[in-house]
Amino acid sequence: MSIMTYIGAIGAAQQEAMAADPRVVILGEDVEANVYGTTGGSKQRAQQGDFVQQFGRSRIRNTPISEEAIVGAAIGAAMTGLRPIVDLSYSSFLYMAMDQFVNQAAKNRYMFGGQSSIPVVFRSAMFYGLATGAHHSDRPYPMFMGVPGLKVVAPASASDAKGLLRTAVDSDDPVLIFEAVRLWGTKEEVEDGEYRIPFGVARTRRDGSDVTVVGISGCVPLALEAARQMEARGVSCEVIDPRTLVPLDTRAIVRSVLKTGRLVIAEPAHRTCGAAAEIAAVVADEAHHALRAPIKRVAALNMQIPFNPVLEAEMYPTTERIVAAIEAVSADQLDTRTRRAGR
Amino acid sequence: MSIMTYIGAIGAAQQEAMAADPRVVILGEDVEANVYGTTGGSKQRAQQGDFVQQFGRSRIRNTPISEEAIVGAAIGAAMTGLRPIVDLSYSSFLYMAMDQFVNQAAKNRYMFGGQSSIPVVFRSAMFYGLATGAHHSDRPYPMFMGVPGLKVVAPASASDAKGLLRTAVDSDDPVLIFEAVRLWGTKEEVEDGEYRIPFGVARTRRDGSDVTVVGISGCVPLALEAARQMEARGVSCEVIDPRTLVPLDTRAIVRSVLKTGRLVIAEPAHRTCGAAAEIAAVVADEAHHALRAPIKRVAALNMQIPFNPVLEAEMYPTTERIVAAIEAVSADQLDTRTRRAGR
Amino acid sequence: MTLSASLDKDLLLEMQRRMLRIRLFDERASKMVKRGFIPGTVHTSIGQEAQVVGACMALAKGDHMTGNHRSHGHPIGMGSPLGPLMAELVGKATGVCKGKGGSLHLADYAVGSLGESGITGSSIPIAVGAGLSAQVMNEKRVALTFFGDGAANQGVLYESMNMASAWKLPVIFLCENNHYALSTPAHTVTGGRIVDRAFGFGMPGIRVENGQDVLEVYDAVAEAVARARRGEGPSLVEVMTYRFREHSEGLRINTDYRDANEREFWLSRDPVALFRAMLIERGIASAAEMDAVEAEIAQEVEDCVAFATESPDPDRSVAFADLYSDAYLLEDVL
Amino acid sequence: MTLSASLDKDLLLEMQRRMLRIRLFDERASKMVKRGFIPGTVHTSIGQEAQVVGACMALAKGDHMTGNHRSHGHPIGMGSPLGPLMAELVGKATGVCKGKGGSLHLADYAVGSLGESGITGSSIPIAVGAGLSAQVMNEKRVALTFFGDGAANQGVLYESMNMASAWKLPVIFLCENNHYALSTPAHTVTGGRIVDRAFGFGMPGIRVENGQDVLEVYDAVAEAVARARRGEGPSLVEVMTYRFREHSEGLRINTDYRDANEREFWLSRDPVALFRAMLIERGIASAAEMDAVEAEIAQEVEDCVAFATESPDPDRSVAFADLYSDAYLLEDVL
Ligand SMILES: Cc1ncc(C[n+]2csc(CCOP(=O)(O)OP(=O)(O)O)c2C)c(N)n1
Ligand SMILES: Cc1ncc(C[n+]2csc(CCOP(=O)(O)OP(=O)(O)O)c2C)c(N)n1
Ligand SMILES: [Mg+2]
Ligand SMILES: [Mg+2]
Repeated sequence: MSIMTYIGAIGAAQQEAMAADPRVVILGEDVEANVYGTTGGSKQRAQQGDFVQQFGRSRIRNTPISEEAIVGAAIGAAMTGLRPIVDLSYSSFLYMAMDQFVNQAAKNRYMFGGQSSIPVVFRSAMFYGLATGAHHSDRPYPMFMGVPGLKVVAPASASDAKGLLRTAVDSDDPVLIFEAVRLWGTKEEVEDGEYRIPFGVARTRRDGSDVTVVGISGCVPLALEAARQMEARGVSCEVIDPRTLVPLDTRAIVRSVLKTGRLVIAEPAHRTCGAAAEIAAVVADEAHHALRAPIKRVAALNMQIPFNPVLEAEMYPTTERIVAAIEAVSADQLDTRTRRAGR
Repeated sequence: MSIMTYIGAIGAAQQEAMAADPRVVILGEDVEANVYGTTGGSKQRAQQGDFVQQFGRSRIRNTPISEEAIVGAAIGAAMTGLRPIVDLSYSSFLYMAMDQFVNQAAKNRYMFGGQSSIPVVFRSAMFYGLATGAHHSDRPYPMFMGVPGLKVVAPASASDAKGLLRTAVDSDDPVLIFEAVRLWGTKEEVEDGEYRIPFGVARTRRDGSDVTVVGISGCVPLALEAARQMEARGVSCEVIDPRTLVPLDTRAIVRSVLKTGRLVIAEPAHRTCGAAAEIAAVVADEAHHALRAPIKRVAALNMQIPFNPVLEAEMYPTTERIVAAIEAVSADQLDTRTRRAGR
Repeated sequence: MTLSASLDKDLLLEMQRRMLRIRLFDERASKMVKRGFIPGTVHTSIGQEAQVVGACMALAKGDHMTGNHRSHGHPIGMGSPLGPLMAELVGKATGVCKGKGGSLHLADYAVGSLGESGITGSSIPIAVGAGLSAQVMNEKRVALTFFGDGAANQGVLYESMNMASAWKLPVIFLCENNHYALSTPAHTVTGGRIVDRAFGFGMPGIRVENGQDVLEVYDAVAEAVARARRGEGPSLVEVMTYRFREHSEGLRINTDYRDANEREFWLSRDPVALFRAMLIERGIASAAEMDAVEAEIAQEVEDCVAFATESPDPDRSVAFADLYSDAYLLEDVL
Repeated sequence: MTLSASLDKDLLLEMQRRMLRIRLFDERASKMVKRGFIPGTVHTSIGQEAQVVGACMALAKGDHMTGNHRSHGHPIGMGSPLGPLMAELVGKATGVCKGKGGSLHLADYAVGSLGESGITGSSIPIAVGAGLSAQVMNEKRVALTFFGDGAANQGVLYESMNMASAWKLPVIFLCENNHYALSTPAHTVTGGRIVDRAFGFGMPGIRVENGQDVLEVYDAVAEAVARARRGEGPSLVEVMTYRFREHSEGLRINTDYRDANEREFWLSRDPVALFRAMLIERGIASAAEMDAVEAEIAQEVEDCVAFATESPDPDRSVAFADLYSDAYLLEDVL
């Protein structure tokens, strides 16, 4: 075990995958110069040279700024023998290649009756909360959740980032990984060797009995902090990180809500039709009889993203907003506890 | 009043808008030859010649097959004085222009501090259930609901189609209209003159007291039929068509659920992160205390669309599936009624 | 330079066979749409057989091809057997895509056909990817992608051409210029000439003016293929041709978008008839031999229709397979 | 032919003023990023002033312009006052976009600046739309769009060029070829030459080899503008230039992607210094006059920083305005 940053873990997983399988290649804008920090750079890796030195220019390729062709070519290469990892840098750039994601990556295996295999990983990072303005701050993963045929991953910690990326590279289906730049610097104990984390298995970050809090991506640390604060006030929160959004571990979430009877979901995407909507809908169906309070969503407000950092901060979920939501669903609970404490 | 088809109503609204305002232009592939039937063609309009004859080639333009540039140019034209209606034919082609929709149409007014006005209408039609295969059958409106700055409209009848389209042309914001080809031939009494239907106001298609059934687009007729069938079995369904998805008349839906205590939502999009998820999430929050049964979604299964028509039919909501959902949420009700009837 | 000069009789007859297969298959498909045996619609390649077959036969085993909505000719040109193709159009379990693709989404990986695309332009970068994997894996194969004059205005083509050029990938961009995109004449929506776009992207552009002559097409494409196989990078080949029928079967629109004289001129240049005459004239085959070939293909098409008709419908479970490589998602999906 | 020959002294001095504004504004912005006064980052146009100003000044009042992430020069080149621009970079209420756009999304409709775009290539078709409205509304205005050598590989450019060409729209496609897209040398990711792409799309392509000379840029663009205004359609102008600083301020990457000799060559060709020398040499202005101009602009930049610094932060309510033209959605939005 060693302590690693989230971004370091991604670099490590990429290096391991490249070393393990000559069919793995990395394509992306400015990957040769390691501009985004995952194709060389960490001290350990630097000793061995950056990825270009280690693996050569045939396998580490700077692309033209042509997202549609990059994504399409990666799909085509995957269909004919390679296992590409595509670094699309900002998640906001995925729109440029939407047709390729939806009509080729997601559909080819199905509509060709299983003839295609499409082992390709698309990495991108959500740069929200960094004063990059409306064109660079999107968190569009819900759009892709609604496209059957794609797998969608949103790691919230270093060890998950490493293990899920390796599973993604192993997958014979297209996987989109949404990283949170806010988390790139966060650290965690990470296994030293190669390991995989299965898709579709949520990680319970904290056990609790009163309220289930589902946190997604950058909202996981906020949810944990909110849970800590609420514990002091006598409300026990169970914090669940689904880790993969497609497949989504609805069983783990439903099981938790059956126990707690209350649900708050926090995510960085816009509220409308987000992952939180999906989770709320599943629970409102499958755990209706256990629900003892309204389901609350804490998501980005349905506005565009202002540049001014103070205004921008108001758009995204905060610990305070999550706390407020937990308070709202556990008001009775809070009352009881307070009363009990008062006695 | 006259009886009109849904597609005829769209043609009529386009003609009225073109005649009323010289800034209105129609852009799209094959609009000159009226390939999709809304730029000429109906008997009445044919007497006056098709749109090219009436309005000239400057205002009715065949475009190259360049969706990204078409959408972008329409946005730019709207920002500088025109009020374009863009005919994108199949909704499945919208992905080609995703960046323009999200980064230009939706964001420009906001991020330029209100300097831009973007009065442009994007029409497209959902060709599902017609054996057109996986590339032509998409119903991607939920993706656009999650993009603040866009307005999203899904008319389910002729009179709504006409009135909502006129409101869309009047709007100074980008509006996406999703038509259902399945409904193109359906008829309704339509006012003869010009009229507008406000956005954000749901239409209650049928009053009821036991179950609220929200139907979207092509699912509205199915919901009405399901309601008829259930009436015979003693369950009274209120059928609501939101008509516009952004803005969404959540108040009308919540109000109805406060009365009925039960909710079924039927829509043609894929289930995950669809409009039904959003509506379910809103109701699970705002009407929790009134809910007497799980919320049920009836949506397209989370599969890609097979070509074989028998297989394809299984993917989309049907009257039977809506009936089954209503049965599931009103089981107690059904029991009571049956028992009462038995007595 | 004219590589076709060295083609032996077998190959020349095979060219005619494949053109005939396309012609008769599509004629039959058209009728079956009309009679409701084929759900939806189809886009025929009738009139464009030389352009399709000349290009496909310039490829070798192991090469890859992607296509578009005018979709039956491409796999047939690659040598795909007709039965599973026709069964696919009908939506049967024995279809080349198990009845899940349909006319617009034929694919036959056994012959290098990676898939037709209903979205114009969308399959172009897929071919670039096939070229990329060939280069990285050091395999000598090439990839060819078919697209129309209409699709030539989609940006992804130029992204693809640029990438293939910058990386010297073994890709052939083949534009089927049949003068129209649906009802829209190419010259009304195209700035400049498509072939001339090659130069600015650093690759040769070759225009085959007589795209009704299968050998002219073959020669142009074969040269591009040879170049690609030598590692010298991609080429753009624009083939001038004409579709004899309407854009799609059953489409009822005013047909006055086409000029009558133009139409007549091109109809007089039927690639199948022209090649038959040429083979006979050059003494390569007798009229009787050609008649025999035609009878043989007519029988193949009869057989493929019978195969499609007699094949079972796909089982319900088929609809729920092949979305992902693993099955664990299935219950979430339903 | 050289339209610049007829420019009077006032205009020539105004050119230098605008170049100086860009230079000093961007130098100042760079420092402010470093000190944390400007949130996020900025992309400077230092070294590219001639290319920006030569192009903008070839436009007339009423014309439109769209730009990209290298975003301050474009509105400054169009004549936008500095105060609201700097206030925008800082995120103030007095910013040209009320503090909601930031550096990447400057727009000043008063001077025809329709908006910069953080997404490369994304604002190109917007300019085509401005050309379209001019044509439909029969107005004599033109639209110019700036994009880099990197963005020149985005498909939307070719869709846009084709559409503008087919419809003969008054649009100028201006490629700022500064030899790099971030760390990526243009020649490694570009097939052929960008300027040569014009021909295949049916429009003139003009390459300004010495993009450090504001008059050369002006002449090339003025000719394209005249052509567009005559109704003869679009042009592509590729200007060869160089960015003197890193891709964006604060970006810490290995800089060895640039050749040292190349860098030195270009640094010696500072457009601001060159134009000053030329004006003095040709006797158009004295050194003292030029010093005065420089002092004037230095003061303007001081003032704009003061303006930005003293301006209030936007009120919270500002964040919730301008999403839609009507307010009725607001409660759904929150
Ligand atoms: C992205 C996209 N836009 C539009 C269409 C609708 N469409 C299908 S075929 C076609 C015309 C294509 O013309 P061309 O590329 O010349 O091919 P041809 O039909 O002439 O063989 C159009 C507009 C589509 N399928 N995909
Ligand atoms: C669609 C998209 N892809 C990638 C980026 C990231 N990016 C921003 S600027 C840039 C380089 C642009 O190079 P160029 O067009 O030559 O402009 P320059 O920076 O040299 O002025 C890149 C890759 C982006 N902003 N948008
Ligand atoms: Mg064509
Ligand atoms: Mg550049």
